[in-house]
Amino acid sequence: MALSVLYFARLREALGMAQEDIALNPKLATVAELLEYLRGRGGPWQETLASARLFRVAVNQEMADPATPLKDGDEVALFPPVTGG
Amino acid sequence: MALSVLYFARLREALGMAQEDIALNPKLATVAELLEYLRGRGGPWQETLASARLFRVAVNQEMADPATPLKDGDEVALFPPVTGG
Amino acid sequence: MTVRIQEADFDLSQEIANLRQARPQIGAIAAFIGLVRDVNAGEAVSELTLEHYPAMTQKALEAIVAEVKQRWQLDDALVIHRIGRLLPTDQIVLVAVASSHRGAAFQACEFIMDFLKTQAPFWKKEQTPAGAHWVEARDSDALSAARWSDKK
Amino acid sequence: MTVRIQEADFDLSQEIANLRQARPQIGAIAAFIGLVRDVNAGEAVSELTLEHYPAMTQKALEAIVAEVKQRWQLDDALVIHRIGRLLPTDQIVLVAVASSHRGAAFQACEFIMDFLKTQAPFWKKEQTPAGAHWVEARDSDALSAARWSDKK
Repeated sequence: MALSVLYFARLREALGMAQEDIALNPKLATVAELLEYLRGRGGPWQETLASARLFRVAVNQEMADPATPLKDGDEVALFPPVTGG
Repeated sequence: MALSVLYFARLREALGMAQEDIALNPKLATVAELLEYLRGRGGPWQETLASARLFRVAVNQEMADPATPLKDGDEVALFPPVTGG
Repeated sequence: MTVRIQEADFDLSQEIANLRQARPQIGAIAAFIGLVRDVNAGEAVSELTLEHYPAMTQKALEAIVAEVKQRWQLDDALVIHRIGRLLPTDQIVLVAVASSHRGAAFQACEFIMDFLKTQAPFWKKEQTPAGAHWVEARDSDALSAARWSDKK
Repeated sequence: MTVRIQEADFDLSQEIANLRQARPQIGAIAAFIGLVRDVNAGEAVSELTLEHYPAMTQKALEAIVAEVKQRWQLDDALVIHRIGRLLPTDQIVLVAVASSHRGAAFQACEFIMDFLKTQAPFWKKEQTPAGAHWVEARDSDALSAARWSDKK
Protein backbone atom coordinates (compact mmCIF):
# COMPACT_ATOMS: atom_id res chain seq x y z
CA MET A 1 0.00 0.00 0.00
CA ALA A 2 2.18 2.86 -1.28
CA LEU A 3 2.36 5.87 -3.58
CA SER A 4 5.28 6.60 -5.88
CA VAL A 5 5.95 10.33 -5.64
CA LEU A 6 8.05 12.07 -8.31
CA TYR A 7 9.61 15.54 -8.21
CA PHE A 8 10.68 17.49 -11.29
CA ALA A 9 12.76 20.53 -12.26
CA ARG A 10 12.94 23.27 -9.60
CA LEU A 11 11.08 21.08 -7.08
CA ARG A 12 13.49 18.18 -7.54
CA GLU A 13 16.43 20.48 -6.88
CA ALA A 14 14.81 22.30 -3.93
CA LEU A 15 13.73 19.05 -2.26
CA GLY A 16 16.95 17.19 -3.12
CA MET A 17 14.97 14.21 -4.33
CA ALA A 18 13.65 12.85 -7.66
CA GLN A 19 11.46 10.03 -6.36
CA GLU A 20 10.28 8.39 -3.15
CA ASP A 21 7.73 5.81 -2.07
CA ILE A 22 5.27 6.94 0.56
CA ALA A 23 3.20 4.39 2.47
CA LEU A 24 -0.53 4.98 2.17
CA ASN A 25 -2.68 5.39 5.25
CA PRO A 26 -6.27 6.60 5.84
CA LYS A 27 -4.96 10.15 6.35
CA LEU A 28 -3.46 10.21 2.85
CA ALA A 29 -6.66 9.74 0.88
CA THR A 30 -6.42 12.83 -1.37
CA VAL A 31 -3.85 15.08 -3.02
CA ALA A 32 -4.62 17.78 -0.39
CA GLU A 33 -3.79 15.35 2.42
CA LEU A 34 -0.55 14.25 0.76
CA LEU A 35 0.51 17.90 0.39
CA GLU A 36 -0.32 18.53 4.05
CA TYR A 37 1.85 15.54 5.01
CA LEU A 38 4.77 16.72 2.84
CA ARG A 39 4.57 20.30 4.18
CA GLY A 40 4.76 18.79 7.68
CA ARG A 41 8.35 17.81 6.96
CA GLY A 42 9.20 21.52 7.32
CA GLY A 43 12.17 23.36 5.75
CA PRO A 44 12.22 23.27 1.94
CA TRP A 45 9.07 21.12 1.92
CA GLN A 46 7.01 23.74 3.66
CA GLU A 47 8.53 26.53 1.58
CA THR A 48 8.31 24.87 -1.83
CA LEU A 49 4.74 23.66 -1.35
CA ALA A 50 3.51 26.79 0.48
CA SER A 51 1.53 28.31 -2.39
CA ALA A 52 -0.55 26.59 -5.04
CA ARG A 53 0.94 29.08 -7.51
CA LEU A 54 4.36 27.46 -7.12
CA PHE A 55 3.62 23.90 -8.21
CA ARG A 56 1.29 21.54 -10.02
CA VAL A 57 0.26 17.97 -9.21
CA ALA A 58 -0.38 15.09 -11.60
CA VAL A 59 -1.79 11.71 -10.57
CA ASN A 60 -1.09 8.85 -12.95
CA GLN A 61 0.19 11.33 -15.55
CA GLU A 62 -2.93 13.47 -15.56
CA MET A 63 -3.28 16.94 -14.07
CA ALA A 64 -4.90 16.66 -10.62
CA ASP A 65 -6.32 19.02 -8.01
CA PRO A 66 -6.49 18.97 -4.21
CA ALA A 67 -9.64 16.82 -4.21
CA THR A 68 -8.17 14.08 -6.44
CA PRO A 69 -8.32 10.77 -4.50
CA LEU A 70 -5.22 8.61 -4.04
CA LYS A 71 -5.03 4.82 -4.07
CA ASP A 72 -2.41 2.11 -3.81
CA GLY A 73 0.10 2.17 -6.65
CA ASP A 74 -0.69 5.71 -7.85
CA GLU A 75 2.12 7.71 -9.42
CA VAL A 76 1.94 11.24 -8.03
CA ALA A 77 4.13 13.92 -9.63
CA LEU A 78 4.88 17.36 -8.18
CA PHE A 79 6.40 19.94 -10.51
CA PRO A 80 6.56 23.68 -11.20
CA PRO A 81 4.17 25.34 -13.66
CA VAL A 82 5.31 24.12 -17.07
CA THR A 83 7.52 26.22 -19.37
CA GLY A 84 8.00 24.25 -22.60
CA GLY A 85 7.24 25.28 -26.15
CA MET B 1 -5.78 63.02 -72.32
CA ALA B 2 -6.43 59.28 -71.93
CA LEU B 3 -6.86 56.41 -69.50
CA SER B 4 -5.22 53.04 -69.87
CA VAL B 5 -7.85 50.43 -68.98
CA LEU B 6 -6.80 46.85 -68.15
CA TYR B 7 -8.98 43.73 -67.92
CA PHE B 8 -7.97 40.58 -66.05
CA ALA B 9 -9.00 36.94 -65.70
CA ARG B 10 -12.71 36.23 -66.29
CA LEU B 11 -13.30 39.86 -67.38
CA ARG B 12 -10.51 39.75 -69.96
CA GLU B 13 -12.02 36.60 -71.45
CA ALA B 14 -15.62 37.83 -71.33
CA LEU B 15 -14.75 41.21 -72.89
CA GLY B 16 -12.25 39.75 -75.36
CA MET B 17 -9.72 42.42 -74.49
CA ALA B 18 -6.72 42.78 -72.14
CA GLN B 19 -6.10 46.52 -72.54
CA GLU B 20 -7.42 49.61 -74.27
CA ASP B 21 -6.87 53.36 -74.16
CA ILE B 22 -9.97 55.46 -73.53
CA ALA B 23 -9.92 59.19 -74.27
CA LEU B 24 -10.84 61.28 -71.25
CA ASN B 25 -13.69 63.77 -71.41
CA PRO B 26 -15.60 65.75 -68.76
CA LYS B 27 -18.17 62.94 -68.55
CA LEU B 28 -15.48 60.43 -67.49
CA ALA B 29 -14.38 62.13 -64.28
CA THR B 30 -14.93 59.20 -61.87
CA VAL B 31 -14.84 55.40 -61.78
CA ALA B 32 -18.67 55.40 -61.71
CA GLU B 33 -18.80 57.41 -64.93
CA LEU B 34 -16.26 55.17 -66.64
CA LEU B 35 -18.31 52.10 -65.68
CA GLU B 36 -21.45 53.77 -67.03
CA TYR B 37 -19.66 54.46 -70.33
CA LEU B 38 -18.40 50.87 -70.60
CA ARG B 39 -21.84 49.41 -69.82
CA GLY B 40 -23.20 51.59 -72.62
CA ARG B 41 -21.34 49.40 -75.10
CA GLY B 42 -23.97 46.72 -74.40
CA GLY B 43 -23.59 42.94 -74.83
CA PRO B 44 -20.88 41.41 -72.63
CA TRP B 45 -19.99 44.88 -71.30
CA GLN B 46 -23.39 45.43 -69.82
CA GLU B 47 -23.60 41.87 -68.54
CA THR B 48 -20.12 41.63 -67.03
CA LEU B 49 -20.29 45.00 -65.31
CA ALA B 50 -23.95 44.71 -64.26
CA SER B 51 -23.41 44.01 -60.58
CA ALA B 52 -20.74 45.42 -58.24
CA ARG B 53 -20.47 41.87 -56.81
CA LEU B 54 -18.97 40.65 -60.10
CA PHE B 55 -15.90 42.86 -60.36
CA ARG B 56 -13.44 45.16 -58.60
CA VAL B 57 -11.73 48.34 -59.82
CA ALA B 58 -8.20 49.52 -59.10
CA VAL B 59 -6.84 52.93 -60.09
CA ASN B 60 -3.08 53.21 -60.35
CA GLN B 61 -2.75 49.78 -58.68
CA GLU B 62 -4.82 50.64 -55.64
CA MET B 63 -8.32 49.43 -54.87
CA ALA B 64 -10.84 52.10 -55.90
CA ASP B 65 -14.56 52.71 -55.51
CA PRO B 66 -17.21 54.42 -57.68
CA ALA B 67 -16.31 57.88 -56.33
CA THR B 68 -12.59 57.60 -57.14
CA PRO B 69 -11.68 60.49 -59.52
CA LEU B 70 -9.92 59.82 -62.81
CA LYS B 71 -7.24 61.96 -64.47
CA ASP B 72 -5.03 61.87 -67.55
CA GLY B 73 -2.60 58.95 -67.59
CA ASP B 74 -4.37 56.89 -64.89
CA GLU B 75 -4.14 53.11 -65.13
CA VAL B 76 -7.58 51.68 -64.39
CA ALA B 77 -7.90 47.92 -63.89
CA LEU B 78 -11.15 45.92 -63.88
CA PHE B 79 -11.03 42.40 -62.54
CA PRO B 80 -13.09 39.74 -60.73
CA PRO B 81 -12.99 39.41 -56.93
CA VAL B 82 -9.55 37.95 -56.21
CA THR B 83 -8.98 34.25 -55.53
CA GLY B 84 -5.29 33.78 -54.74
CA GLY B 85 -3.65 32.25 -51.68
CA MET C 1 10.13 42.31 -44.89
CA THR C 2 10.13 40.30 -48.11
CA VAL C 3 7.43 39.90 -50.75
CA ARG C 4 8.12 37.67 -53.74
CA ILE C 5 5.96 36.71 -56.71
CA GLN C 6 7.49 33.83 -58.65
CA GLU C 7 6.80 30.88 -60.93
CA ALA C 8 9.39 28.69 -59.16
CA ASP C 9 8.66 26.48 -56.18
CA PHE C 10 10.15 27.33 -52.78
CA ASP C 11 11.77 25.30 -50.01
CA LEU C 12 10.16 25.85 -46.64
CA SER C 13 13.24 25.12 -44.49
CA GLN C 14 15.39 27.39 -46.64
CA GLU C 15 12.90 30.26 -46.58
CA ILE C 16 12.45 30.07 -42.80
CA ALA C 17 16.25 29.90 -42.37
CA ASN C 18 16.59 33.08 -44.47
CA LEU C 19 13.89 34.79 -42.44
CA ARG C 20 15.68 33.97 -39.17
CA GLN C 21 19.18 34.70 -40.41
CA ALA C 22 21.32 36.71 -37.97
CA ARG C 23 18.35 37.36 -35.66
CA PRO C 24 18.93 35.21 -32.54
CA GLN C 25 16.24 37.17 -30.65
CA ILE C 26 13.42 35.49 -32.63
CA GLY C 27 11.43 33.13 -30.41
CA ALA C 28 8.35 32.41 -32.49
CA ILE C 29 7.56 31.81 -36.14
CA ALA C 30 4.01 31.33 -37.40
CA ALA C 31 3.71 30.11 -40.95
CA PHE C 32 0.98 29.30 -43.45
CA ILE C 33 1.37 27.19 -46.55
CA GLY C 34 -1.39 27.08 -49.18
CA LEU C 35 -1.49 24.05 -51.47
CA VAL C 36 -3.23 23.07 -54.70
CA ARG C 37 -5.98 20.60 -53.77
CA ASP C 38 -6.93 17.78 -56.14
CA VAL C 39 -10.58 18.58 -55.53
CA ASN C 40 -12.48 21.85 -55.12
CA ALA C 41 -16.22 22.34 -54.60
CA GLY C 42 -16.70 18.63 -55.30
CA GLU C 43 -14.91 18.64 -58.66
CA ALA C 44 -11.63 16.91 -59.51
CA VAL C 45 -8.91 19.44 -60.32
CA SER C 46 -6.11 18.36 -62.64
CA GLU C 47 -4.38 21.71 -63.01
CA LEU C 48 -4.47 25.27 -61.71
CA THR C 49 -3.35 28.44 -63.48
CA LEU C 50 -2.62 31.52 -61.41
CA GLU C 51 -2.97 34.83 -63.21
CA HIS C 52 -2.07 38.11 -61.55
CA TYR C 53 -1.80 41.87 -62.17
CA PRO C 54 1.96 42.31 -62.07
CA ALA C 55 2.08 46.09 -61.50
CA MET C 56 -0.29 45.81 -58.54
CA THR C 57 0.49 42.48 -56.86
CA GLN C 58 3.78 43.40 -55.21
CA LYS C 59 2.37 46.78 -54.15
CA ALA C 60 -0.78 45.22 -52.63
CA LEU C 61 1.18 42.60 -50.69
CA GLU C 62 3.67 45.17 -49.43
CA ALA C 63 0.79 47.32 -48.18
CA ILE C 64 -0.60 44.34 -46.22
CA VAL C 65 2.82 43.60 -44.71
CA ALA C 66 3.26 47.29 -43.79
CA GLU C 67 -0.10 47.14 -42.00
CA VAL C 68 0.87 44.11 -39.86
CA LYS C 69 4.19 45.75 -38.97
CA GLN C 70 2.18 48.66 -37.61
CA ARG C 71 -0.33 46.51 -35.73
CA TRP C 72 2.09 44.05 -34.08
CA GLN C 73 5.66 43.98 -32.86
CA LEU C 74 7.37 41.74 -35.39
CA ASP C 75 10.95 40.87 -36.25
CA ASP C 76 10.20 40.07 -39.86
CA ALA C 77 7.60 38.80 -42.31
CA LEU C 78 7.79 36.92 -45.58
CA VAL C 79 5.23 36.42 -48.34
CA ILE C 80 5.90 34.23 -51.37
CA HIS C 81 3.12 33.69 -53.91
CA ARG C 82 3.49 31.57 -57.00
CA ILE C 83 1.99 32.32 -60.42
CA GLY C 84 1.56 30.33 -63.63
CA ARG C 85 0.67 26.68 -64.06
CA LEU C 86 0.47 24.51 -60.92
CA LEU C 87 -0.53 20.91 -60.25
CA PRO C 88 -2.36 19.30 -57.31
CA THR C 89 -0.17 19.15 -54.16
CA ASP C 90 2.00 22.04 -55.45
CA GLN C 91 2.74 24.84 -53.01
CA ILE C 92 0.95 28.12 -53.89
CA VAL C 93 1.73 30.51 -51.08
CA LEU C 94 3.95 30.84 -48.02
CA VAL C 95 3.40 33.45 -45.32
CA ALA C 96 5.80 33.42 -42.38
CA VAL C 97 5.99 35.88 -39.50
CA ALA C 98 8.78 36.06 -36.90
CA SER C 99 8.34 37.67 -33.50
CA SER C 100 9.43 37.39 -29.88
CA HIS C 101 5.83 36.54 -29.00
CA ARG C 102 3.77 33.75 -30.46
CA GLY C 103 0.46 35.62 -30.18
CA ALA C 104 1.70 38.43 -32.42
CA ALA C 105 3.18 35.94 -34.90
CA PHE C 106 -0.06 33.95 -35.18
CA GLN C 107 -2.28 37.00 -35.53
CA ALA C 108 -0.08 38.76 -38.09
CA CYS C 109 0.19 35.57 -40.17
CA GLU C 110 -3.57 35.09 -40.23
CA PHE C 111 -4.12 38.80 -40.98
CA ILE C 112 -1.79 38.64 -43.98
CA MET C 113 -3.64 35.59 -45.34
CA ASP C 114 -7.08 37.16 -44.82
CA PHE C 115 -6.09 40.30 -46.73
CA LEU C 116 -4.08 38.46 -49.38
CA LYS C 117 -7.27 36.47 -50.07
CA THR C 118 -9.36 39.63 -50.54
CA GLN C 119 -6.95 42.41 -51.66
CA ALA C 120 -4.10 40.87 -53.68
CA PRO C 121 -4.87 40.61 -57.42
CA PHE C 122 -4.46 36.89 -58.10
CA TRP C 123 -7.01 34.73 -59.91
CA LYS C 124 -7.17 30.95 -60.08
CA LYS C 125 -8.38 29.04 -63.12
CA GLU C 126 -9.04 25.33 -62.57
CA GLN C 127 -8.89 22.53 -65.09
CA THR C 128 -11.58 19.95 -64.33
CA PRO C 129 -13.19 17.04 -66.24
CA ALA C 130 -15.99 19.50 -67.17
CA GLY C 131 -13.50 21.98 -68.63
CA ALA C 132 -11.60 25.02 -67.39
CA HIS C 133 -13.26 27.62 -65.18
CA TRP C 134 -12.34 30.56 -63.00
CA VAL C 135 -12.55 29.92 -59.27
CA GLU C 136 -15.30 31.92 -57.52
CA ALA C 137 -14.36 34.22 -54.65
CA ARG C 138 -15.80 33.01 -51.37
CA ASP C 139 -17.91 35.10 -49.01
CA SER C 140 -16.10 33.45 -46.09
CA ASP C 141 -12.88 35.17 -47.17
CA ALA C 142 -14.54 38.59 -47.09
CA LEU C 143 -15.92 37.78 -43.63
CA SER C 144 -12.49 36.68 -42.38
CA ALA C 145 -10.96 39.95 -43.50
CA ALA C 146 -13.82 41.98 -42.00
CA ARG C 147 -13.11 40.51 -38.52
CA TRP C 148 -9.96 42.63 -38.25
CA SER C 149 -11.79 45.94 -38.37
CA ASP C 150 -13.38 45.13 -34.99
CA LYS C 151 -10.29 44.24 -33.03
CA LYS C 152 -6.63 44.93 -32.86
CA MET D 1 -1.81 12.49 -35.72
CA THR D 2 1.82 12.38 -34.63
CA VAL D 3 3.43 13.41 -31.35
CA ARG D 4 7.18 13.06 -30.96
CA ILE D 5 9.51 13.94 -28.09
CA GLN D 6 13.14 13.83 -29.17
CA GLU D 7 16.63 15.16 -28.55
CA ALA D 8 17.40 15.37 -32.28
CA ASP D 9 16.71 18.42 -34.42
CA PHE D 10 14.04 18.26 -37.14
CA ASP D 11 13.83 19.49 -40.72
CA LEU D 12 10.78 21.61 -41.37
CA SER D 13 10.40 20.79 -45.09
CA GLN D 14 10.71 17.09 -44.39
CA GLU D 15 8.21 17.10 -41.53
CA ILE D 16 5.63 19.05 -43.54
CA ALA D 17 6.18 16.72 -46.50
CA ASN D 18 5.51 13.73 -44.22
CA LEU D 19 2.38 15.39 -42.84
CA ARG D 20 1.04 15.96 -46.36
CA GLN D 21 2.06 12.61 -47.78
CA ALA D 22 -0.61 10.92 -49.89
CA ARG D 23 -3.26 13.50 -48.93
CA PRO D 24 -3.84 15.64 -52.06
CA GLN D 25 -7.01 17.10 -50.48
CA ILE D 26 -5.01 19.25 -48.04
CA GLY D 27 -5.31 22.93 -48.94
CA ALA D 28 -3.95 24.66 -45.84
CA ILE D 29 -1.14 24.08 -43.37
CA ALA D 30 -0.63 26.31 -40.35
CA ALA D 31 2.64 25.82 -38.52
CA PHE D 32 4.41 27.18 -35.47
CA ILE D 33 8.12 26.93 -34.75
CA GLY D 34 9.49 27.82 -31.32
CA LEU D 35 13.17 28.79 -31.12
CA VAL D 36 15.76 29.26 -28.39
CA ARG D 37 16.31 33.03 -28.03
CA ASP D 38 19.72 34.41 -27.11
CA VAL D 39 18.06 36.71 -24.60
CA ASN D 40 15.14 36.24 -22.20
CA ALA D 41 13.72 38.73 -19.68
CA GLY D 42 16.67 41.00 -20.43
CA GLU D 43 19.35 38.39 -19.70
CA ALA D 44 21.76 36.84 -22.19
CA VAL D 45 21.09 33.11 -22.58
CA SER D 46 24.01 30.88 -23.59
CA GLU D 47 22.28 27.52 -23.23
CA LEU D 48 18.91 25.98 -22.50
CA THR D 49 18.15 22.59 -20.95
CA LEU D 50 14.72 21.08 -21.43
CA GLU D 51 13.62 18.60 -18.78
CA HIS D 52 10.37 16.70 -19.06
CA TYR D 53 8.27 14.00 -17.36
CA PRO D 54 8.60 11.18 -19.86
CA ALA D 55 5.64 9.07 -18.74
CA MET D 56 3.31 12.07 -18.96
CA THR D 57 4.57 14.20 -21.86
CA GLN D 58 3.40 12.05 -24.75
CA LYS D 59 0.07 11.42 -23.02
CA ALA D 60 -0.51 15.14 -22.36
CA LEU D 61 0.31 16.15 -25.94
CA GLU D 62 -1.86 13.38 -27.39
CA ALA D 63 -4.76 14.59 -25.25
CA ILE D 64 -4.34 18.13 -26.65
CA VAL D 65 -4.23 16.82 -30.21
CA ALA D 66 -7.33 14.67 -29.58
CA GLU D 67 -9.12 17.81 -28.36
CA VAL D 68 -8.33 19.82 -31.52
CA LYS D 69 -9.47 16.90 -33.69
CA GLN D 70 -12.81 17.10 -31.93
CA ARG D 71 -13.12 20.89 -32.17
CA TRP D 72 -12.09 21.36 -35.81
CA GLN D 73 -12.21 19.43 -39.07
CA LEU D 74 -8.57 18.56 -39.67
CA ASP D 75 -6.68 16.26 -42.00
CA ASP D 76 -3.75 15.79 -39.67
CA ALA D 77 -1.67 17.38 -36.91
CA LEU D 78 1.95 17.04 -35.87
CA VAL D 79 3.72 18.00 -32.65
CA ILE D 80 7.49 17.64 -32.22
CA HIS D 81 9.09 18.85 -28.99
CA ARG D 82 12.80 18.60 -28.29
CA ILE D 83 14.36 17.81 -24.91
CA GLY D 84 17.91 18.00 -23.51
CA ARG D 85 20.54 20.63 -24.10
CA LEU D 86 19.83 23.33 -26.71
CA LEU D 87 21.64 26.46 -27.87
CA PRO D 88 20.36 29.88 -28.99
CA THR D 89 18.66 29.73 -32.44
CA ASP D 90 18.00 25.98 -32.02
CA GLN D 91 14.50 24.77 -32.84
CA ILE D 92 12.50 23.71 -29.75
CA VAL D 93 9.05 22.85 -30.99
CA LEU D 94 7.11 22.35 -34.20
CA VAL D 95 3.34 22.26 -34.37
CA ALA D 96 1.76 21.82 -37.80
CA VAL D 97 -1.92 21.37 -38.64
CA ALA D 98 -3.32 20.39 -42.04
CA SER D 99 -6.89 21.09 -43.10
CA SER D 100 -8.99 21.96 -46.12
CA HIS D 101 -9.72 25.33 -44.49
CA ARG D 102 -7.16 27.83 -43.30
CA GLY D 103 -9.30 29.11 -40.41
CA ALA D 104 -9.44 25.66 -38.81
CA ALA D 105 -5.71 25.12 -39.38
CA PHE D 106 -4.75 28.44 -37.76
CA GLN D 107 -7.04 28.01 -34.77
CA ALA D 108 -6.06 24.40 -34.07
CA CYS D 109 -2.36 25.28 -34.33
CA GLU D 110 -2.70 28.15 -31.85
CA PHE D 111 -4.85 26.01 -29.53
CA ILE D 112 -2.19 23.28 -29.43
CA MET D 113 0.52 25.83 -28.59
CA ASP D 114 -1.60 27.47 -25.86
CA PHE D 115 -2.24 24.15 -24.15
CA LEU D 116 1.26 22.79 -24.73
CA LYS D 117 2.49 25.91 -22.90
CA THR D 118 0.26 25.26 -19.89
CA GLN D 119 -0.42 21.48 -19.78
CA ALA D 120 2.59 19.61 -21.18
CA PRO D 121 5.24 18.80 -18.54
CA PHE D 122 8.35 20.48 -19.94
CA TRP D 123 10.62 22.79 -17.96
CA LYS D 124 13.33 25.10 -19.28
CA LYS D 125 16.53 25.87 -17.41
CA GLU D 126 18.58 28.74 -18.78
CA GLN D 127 22.31 29.30 -18.50
CA THR D 128 23.03 33.03 -18.13
CA PRO D 129 26.06 35.10 -17.05
CA ALA D 130 24.46 35.23 -13.55
CA GLY D 131 24.25 31.40 -13.42
CA ALA D 132 21.65 28.77 -14.26
CA HIS D 133 18.00 29.25 -13.36
CA TRP D 134 14.63 27.73 -14.11
CA VAL D 135 12.43 29.77 -16.42
CA GLU D 136 9.30 31.18 -14.73
CA ALA D 137 5.90 30.31 -16.16
CA ARG D 138 4.15 33.37 -17.58
CA ASP D 139 0.65 34.50 -16.67
CA SER D 140 0.11 35.42 -20.33
CA ASP D 141 0.30 31.73 -21.24
CA ALA D 142 -2.44 30.85 -18.74
CA LEU D 143 -4.56 33.68 -20.16
CA SER D 144 -4.00 32.49 -23.73
CA ALA D 145 -5.19 29.01 -22.81
CA ALA D 146 -8.20 30.38 -20.89
CA ARG D 147 -9.48 32.16 -24.03
CA TRP D 148 -10.53 28.85 -25.54
CA SER D 149 -13.09 28.06 -22.86
CA ASP D 150 -15.19 31.02 -24.09
CA LYS D 151 -15.33 30.16 -27.75
CA LYS D 152 -15.28 27.28 -30.12
